[in-house]
Amino acid sequence: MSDDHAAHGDSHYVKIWAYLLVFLIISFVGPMLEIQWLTLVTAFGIAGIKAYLVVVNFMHINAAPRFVTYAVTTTLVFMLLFFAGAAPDVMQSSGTNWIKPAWIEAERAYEAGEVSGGGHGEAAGHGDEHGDGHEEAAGAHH
Amino acid sequence: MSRPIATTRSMAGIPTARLAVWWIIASEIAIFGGVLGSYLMHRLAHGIWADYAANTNEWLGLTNTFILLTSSLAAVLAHQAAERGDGKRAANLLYATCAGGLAFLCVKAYEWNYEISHGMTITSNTFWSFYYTAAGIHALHVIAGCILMLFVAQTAKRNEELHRVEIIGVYWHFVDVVWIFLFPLLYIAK
Amino acid sequence: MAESIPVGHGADHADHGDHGHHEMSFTEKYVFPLDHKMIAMQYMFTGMFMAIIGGFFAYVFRMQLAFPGIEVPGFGVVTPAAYNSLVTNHGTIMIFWVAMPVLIAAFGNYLIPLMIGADDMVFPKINRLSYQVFLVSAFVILGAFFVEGGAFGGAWTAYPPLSTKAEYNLSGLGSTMWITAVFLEFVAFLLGGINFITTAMNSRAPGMKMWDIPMVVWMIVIASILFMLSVGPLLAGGIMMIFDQNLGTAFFDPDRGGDPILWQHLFWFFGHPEVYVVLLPAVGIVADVITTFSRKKLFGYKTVLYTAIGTGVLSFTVWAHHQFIAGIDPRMANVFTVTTLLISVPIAEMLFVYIATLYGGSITLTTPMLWALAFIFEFLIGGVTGIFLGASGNDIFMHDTYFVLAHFHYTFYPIAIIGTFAGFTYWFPKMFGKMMNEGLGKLHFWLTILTFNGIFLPLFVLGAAGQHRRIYDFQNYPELAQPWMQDIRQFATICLCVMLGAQLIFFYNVIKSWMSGPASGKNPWRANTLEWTAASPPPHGNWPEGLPNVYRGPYEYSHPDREEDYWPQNEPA
Amino acid sequence: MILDSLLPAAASSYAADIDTLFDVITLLVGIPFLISCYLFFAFILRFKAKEGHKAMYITGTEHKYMKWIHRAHIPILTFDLVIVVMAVQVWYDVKQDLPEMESEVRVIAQQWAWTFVHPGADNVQGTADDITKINELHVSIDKLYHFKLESRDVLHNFSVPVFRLKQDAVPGRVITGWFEPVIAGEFDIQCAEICGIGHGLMPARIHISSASEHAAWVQRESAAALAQTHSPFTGVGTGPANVKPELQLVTR
Repeated sequence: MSDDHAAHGDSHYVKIWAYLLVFLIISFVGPMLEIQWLTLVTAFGIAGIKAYLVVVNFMHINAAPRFVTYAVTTTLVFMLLFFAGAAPDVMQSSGTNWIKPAWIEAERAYEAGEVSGGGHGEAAGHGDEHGDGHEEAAGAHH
Repeated sequence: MSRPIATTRSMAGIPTARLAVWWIIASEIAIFGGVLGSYLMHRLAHGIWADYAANTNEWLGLTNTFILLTSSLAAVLAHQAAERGDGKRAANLLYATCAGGLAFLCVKAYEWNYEISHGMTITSNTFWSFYYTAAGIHALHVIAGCILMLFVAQTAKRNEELHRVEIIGVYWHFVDVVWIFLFPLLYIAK
Repeated sequence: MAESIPVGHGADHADHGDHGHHEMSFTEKYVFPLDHKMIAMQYMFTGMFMAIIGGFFAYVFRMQLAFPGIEVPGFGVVTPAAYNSLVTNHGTIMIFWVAMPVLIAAFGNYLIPLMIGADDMVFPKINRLSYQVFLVSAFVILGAFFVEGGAFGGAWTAYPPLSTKAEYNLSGLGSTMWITAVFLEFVAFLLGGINFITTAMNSRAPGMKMWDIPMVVWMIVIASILFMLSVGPLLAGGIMMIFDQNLGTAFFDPDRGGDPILWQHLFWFFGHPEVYVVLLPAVGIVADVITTFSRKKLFGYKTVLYTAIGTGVLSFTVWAHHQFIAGIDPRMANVFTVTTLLISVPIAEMLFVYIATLYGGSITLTTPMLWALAFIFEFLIGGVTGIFLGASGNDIFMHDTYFVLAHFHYTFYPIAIIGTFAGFTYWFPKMFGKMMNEGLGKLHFWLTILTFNGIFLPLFVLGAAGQHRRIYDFQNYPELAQPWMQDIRQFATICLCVMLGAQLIFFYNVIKSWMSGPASGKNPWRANTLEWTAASPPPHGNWPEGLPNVYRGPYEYSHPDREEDYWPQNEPA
Repeated sequence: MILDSLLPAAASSYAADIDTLFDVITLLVGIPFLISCYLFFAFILRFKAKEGHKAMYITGTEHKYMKWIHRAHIPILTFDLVIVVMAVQVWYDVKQDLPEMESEVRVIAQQWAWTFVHPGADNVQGTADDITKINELHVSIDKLYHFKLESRDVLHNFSVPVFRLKQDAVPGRVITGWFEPVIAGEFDIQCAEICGIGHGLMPARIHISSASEHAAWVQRESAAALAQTHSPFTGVGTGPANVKPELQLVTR
């Protein structure tokens, strides 16, 4: 079953693992700067890099026939397609000739600082806080 | 009962079990894609979800990511050992991987226990519903992987069916990859 | 056969030569078999049993529609709740417990190893597990009829919030059982699908290249791939729905921050490819049958294959045409109209290719051939009426009317019933070693086809008149209670009763032929593909004397260099 | 065309467009369908097996045969294009475009009844003289209405076959649409999305009357509404999802 990857010694995998840990630290530290675009880049960009490292080095996708890569990418593309098709309805709170009043109201209340998700408030739809928010879990109270 | 000849053929140029595990992974991508896609739609729609997400403990998330990455290393080293025909070492490394999975589940259990006892339950709101559902489906995969791995380790110890070490490894790495995406989605992005 | 020389696996063969001779107990052989053929039979007969149940449901609610309020013989008075659960479970059962198990699982299990020259599936135990999970799911969906509140009655699409809240659907346990059953069924087919794909990809006989695979195997494999790649979101949605029903989450509850439209997307992202998942195996069966009985090579083997793949890929891009007026953003409808109408191109090409295959043939109208030809004709009707619904502007009016209902019965009926009969009558000699009675077969065919058209052609008219689906008594709507409409409903119902009765002929024919039909021999149809070189019925291991090798494609009929009009795949040049 | 006799009366301004689209599609799919059927049956009859006669050997890759399949795509694609253009045009007019309104009705679906809130004599929604009717929608001929569609519990579908109009009512959403009646009469409103055991028991009627008759009806009913003190909503449905304040937020 083995081909090129058998040539690697154990040290190769330890090295990859070390890379992964470095990336993990970066993605963890990134958000602490509290810059939103940087958070997105570090969190998701690095997740992509880590996934790539694992898929290529640990799962040896390159050693499998090409169609395996195609099958996996096709699935990913279909998932993007699903997202693209469903998001205009599910992700939006209003669109052409329709609105979701509860979502709009919840968003307005949030923007206005009337509610926050620091505790474990009721559903976003109601936007009404339960009131017994917990200090330990707060962190996001304005 | 003897195995059918069909299992020994590999016209597609890849051992059957490895081919099968890749197809399983493809369909699993669709399952997680469905959950995470739905989660992402809500996440991007509601500003308040960033606040909810702030309640998750990123230190525990970090620990768990570390545990899974390390267990993946053990799994790939087990594969290497199996490749060299060293079933004993492969089995031991698989046990180590399993221990990683178990540690992961323990951390998860502690974390959930803390959150639930502080009123953040699956019914609190849609964010927490997604949080528990996505992580729960993932945890089920971890459990299934651990159980399968124990069986594989049993046979590998006797230097039998060593090709299975790689198969369970590929599956385990996939579980790892899913967590790599769950980690920023549930813990980091705020 | 002398040409069946095991090459390259001689050593294996010596090791595993004891396949057919292993003594097995009754349970080992019939209850928990590992043999792909026996698992196929289990799927086949479970599917047929479920078809009888689904047919009975259809009979009950059609009787209610034709003669509102009567006590239906064999059932009793149909209440609105009973009507809804019958309609819901008729749809669910016919698609997930009849079309899928029979077309993919039964034919896939039976044909793939035989047609590619393997002795079994690559994962016999997973195969067995797949059937067992499927059987459990069948018990769960039928069991829902016996729990408090009755079976789920929110349509086979199970749109929330109706499906998620017991206070709305009044059958809390029933709806949980429904989604659980569907979930288990999908798990069963994921397990089966892995088997079909890997077996066909990896275990082909030596010499069988990509283009030598019989079309039905290709189609089942493509269908399995479509299934595996599309079902994920719905599995996720199923978990979410079970949580919504039982744990009190609010994924689909708009009052608490969820969104009911999300389920529709999760469902139809799977639901539309699902149509092609069941269509493709039927198309494959038809390809094999019409080539055999017109003694012609398939007109453009690769064309059929590419159109199937094209249809499969396109089918992932069209799902929201089921939701045009369901509250999705109207702008999206334009995109989905374009992709939907694009699908007509590969499907039309496929049907043209089949019609072209008949050209210049030497056609014998045996029972399987009649079924296959009927498939082409009826599916053509189903296809063209789909254009009416894919065109968003027209769908505003046609959506959820009987026009839709008639349209998808003109697709699903050819697929699930006609396709199955074509395949079953064609491979019956292989399955049981006996020939079926042609006279009874043709009688059954004509009765079924004529009554089928008698049921659904008039329903197009009712649909165009604005009659909506899932309404248990049209007398409440003055415009739908006109006498001519009621006459049409009664005509359709009578046709249905005749059709259901005609199936008795089929079952009689099967049992009688099985018991006392003339022996068929190995290759009664003088067909090319590998399964016809095995004994009828094939023993465990399929070719105990050695697995065949392959030298050419499956459709070399009437080759000019040969005296005989067929050329088996395993015959050396 | 003769097919129009199958369809119900065309009572809205865009019903005729949808009917035309229906006819065009019938024609454009009918022609290829009939040709295919002709070839299909002709081939079956022409090439029946004869003793001592061998079938042709055609692989389907030969250009002289394959070109017929390829050429068939030109009309199919053209027909598809025509259908898409017409369908999108009709769709845009009915669903995307929102012409200037002359009056507005609110349509509220619930298990298992329709509530129609008509504006009173002031032609403004949300005032005390609103006329709330159950299972009765009263509109005037030649007047452009907007409707705001809401649901209180599960999915419903506001379907008026004579208008060729259909739209799901989705809980949590307010969906706006429009119609303009063009003929007077009394017609069915159906619920076209399964909504529970009473799905078949949700018939409502639409009353289309001339402008003067409708004005008289509005005068009469809104006076009666003003005479009553309670708000339009009390007494309408006590389902689990009681009227939420958000539902009042119907303007964008």
